[in-house]
Amino acid sequence: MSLRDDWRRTRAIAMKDLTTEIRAKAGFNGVASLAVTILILLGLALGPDAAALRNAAVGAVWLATLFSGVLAFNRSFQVELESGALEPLLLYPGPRWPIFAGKLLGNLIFVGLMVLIVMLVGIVLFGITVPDTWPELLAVVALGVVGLVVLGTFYASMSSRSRAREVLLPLLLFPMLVPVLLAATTASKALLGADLMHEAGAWIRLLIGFDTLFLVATFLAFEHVIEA
Amino acid sequence: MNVFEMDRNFVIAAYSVMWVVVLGYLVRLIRKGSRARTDYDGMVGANGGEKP
Amino acid sequence: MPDISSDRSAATPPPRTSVWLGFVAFAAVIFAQTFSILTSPADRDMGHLQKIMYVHVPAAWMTFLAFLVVFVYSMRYLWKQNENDDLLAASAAEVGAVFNGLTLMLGMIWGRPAWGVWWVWDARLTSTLVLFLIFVGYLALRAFVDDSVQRAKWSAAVGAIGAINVPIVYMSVKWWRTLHQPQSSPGTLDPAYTLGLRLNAIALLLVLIYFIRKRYEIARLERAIEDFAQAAAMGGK
Amino acid sequence: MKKSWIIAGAAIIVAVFGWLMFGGLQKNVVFFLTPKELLAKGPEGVNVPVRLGGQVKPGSTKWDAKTLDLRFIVTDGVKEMPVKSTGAPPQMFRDGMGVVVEGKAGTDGVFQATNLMVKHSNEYRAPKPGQNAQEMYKTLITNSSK
Repeated sequence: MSLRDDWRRTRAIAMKDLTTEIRAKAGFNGVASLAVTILILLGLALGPDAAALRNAAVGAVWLATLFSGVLAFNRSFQVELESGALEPLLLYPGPRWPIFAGKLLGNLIFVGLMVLIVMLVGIVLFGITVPDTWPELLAVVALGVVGLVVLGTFYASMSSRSRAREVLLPLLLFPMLVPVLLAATTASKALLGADLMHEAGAWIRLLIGFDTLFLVATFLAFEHVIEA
Repeated sequence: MNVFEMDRNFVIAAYSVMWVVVLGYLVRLIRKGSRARTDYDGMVGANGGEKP
Repeated sequence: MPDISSDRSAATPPPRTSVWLGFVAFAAVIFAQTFSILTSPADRDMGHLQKIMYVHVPAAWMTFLAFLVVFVYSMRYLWKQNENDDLLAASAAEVGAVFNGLTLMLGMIWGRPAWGVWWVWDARLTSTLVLFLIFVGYLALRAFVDDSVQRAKWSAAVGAIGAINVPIVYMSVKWWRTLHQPQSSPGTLDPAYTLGLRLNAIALLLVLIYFIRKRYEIARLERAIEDFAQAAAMGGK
Repeated sequence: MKKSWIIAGAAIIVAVFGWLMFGGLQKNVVFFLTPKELLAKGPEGVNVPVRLGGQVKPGSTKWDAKTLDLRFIVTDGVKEMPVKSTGAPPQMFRDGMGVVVEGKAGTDGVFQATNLMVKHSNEYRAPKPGQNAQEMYKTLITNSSK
């Protein structure tokens, strides 16, 4: 088995997931609508005070992403289980990590697009002025999404096959995402404001470290998890 | 109430909480343990003392 | 289908936890607490409140120790696939969650008079709370998965990855908000308090060991009972 | 999975861990600005949420128990900044104590605190002979409410 074959399998799985998604569309539309709805509800719950809303905007956007992301992760494995496609995938000789990589890639694109929509809606609804530092802001969002998707996909590979998967995934995932949530929200807030404390850089490095660490750890652990 | 008398109540509360939690868990473990041991001994007995 | 091979845990009878260990552990706690309460003078800033330290700080240490046990035995399970390691990790997780809850409650009781609030979003408190939530997730996973091999492999992965995250959670929360005093060490602690703290830590360590062993014994018994039931079901046909 | 992969993965994990924990990441993180640093920002530092840290300048504490209005001066030894806060001071609040306040510097130069935190040092000491912690706290309250 060469790396090239592994990559081909990775791409095939990701493409398959995305094609099904594009054909059906209902899944993505549903999850993205939910994210926007959560955002609107948070806006309503936090009150009409414009200044308070601006302060809460970053947190609201990340929470909406987190809650709707959970649905996306469980879906990506559930589709496989319902159609009985996981067994043949596992029978295929060679390493198992391309399955994980493929799912990861598919979820990354799925959640990435969703976050873009949520962010745009957030900017409009919460009256955010886009700062000059928007490339850094995008980098923070991208790194945060990678962290979310890596752990989300990994835990969903277990929770989607257990009883009570709707409860189990957030229970496992959310505590693990505390560093991502803190880093992403604090860095975004700093970049949207004046960043007087110069903290955004440190948070971005923390995000890079977190993403690398869990990318490697989940790839190593996936072999054990998927076989069982 | 003086601040330091209040402190004493907090110390008493802390130690009480500690003992309630630790003893509560101990009781749970002992009860669960004796039940499991009885079941296990019963099953070993039913199997003619043979372990699976 | 769980595989029932001859080298399964049930092949050796479940261990018996010594009752004496329990007696010694609890006697040690009573002795250490009495000793430290009677000998320690009131702190210059905190007055009698300092006495909460004798239970709060060792409880926090035991929480982290229990999590370390979960991590080590989870890794060992992934490496050797010995079911006993899984059961031991699970036992340590449950006992760790108890100590973790205790640490949080005691911290709040300390925080109210010392800081004026029950809860602050400070690094130590918040990361201890997150650690508790990771424990809860681990135990929930075990409760929701029925197949024993699946449960063992999955919870080992969750335990190992959860433990990797704990220092990062701590670091991130520390950057985010810092208020809790730095770690107490013998250097910053008045000698009048050091001995009491050490005695209490040793006593609570004995309790921790007793609890984990007792919980492990129960887990082994339950596994053996399961195996009996399975063997009976198969033999009956 | 090949053994070499596991070893490589473990090596990466350890390396990233080392970088995160000991790689000097911490040095770039500022927990709070001192009055000197905040004042040096000029108008940029006004009306922006920041954390201000320093010592309570001895003798500067004024507390009105009725309106719960607490005023004191935070100093870093070079510059100082008046702080206005509401609510009773935490028990360990006293002259010379390290504090961190969250809030915004107003245009009038007074720092409006939304959150007051006492930085307790990691030292636990028995009171010196003749010193009574209880009395010390009482004196602080009575003095400052005058």
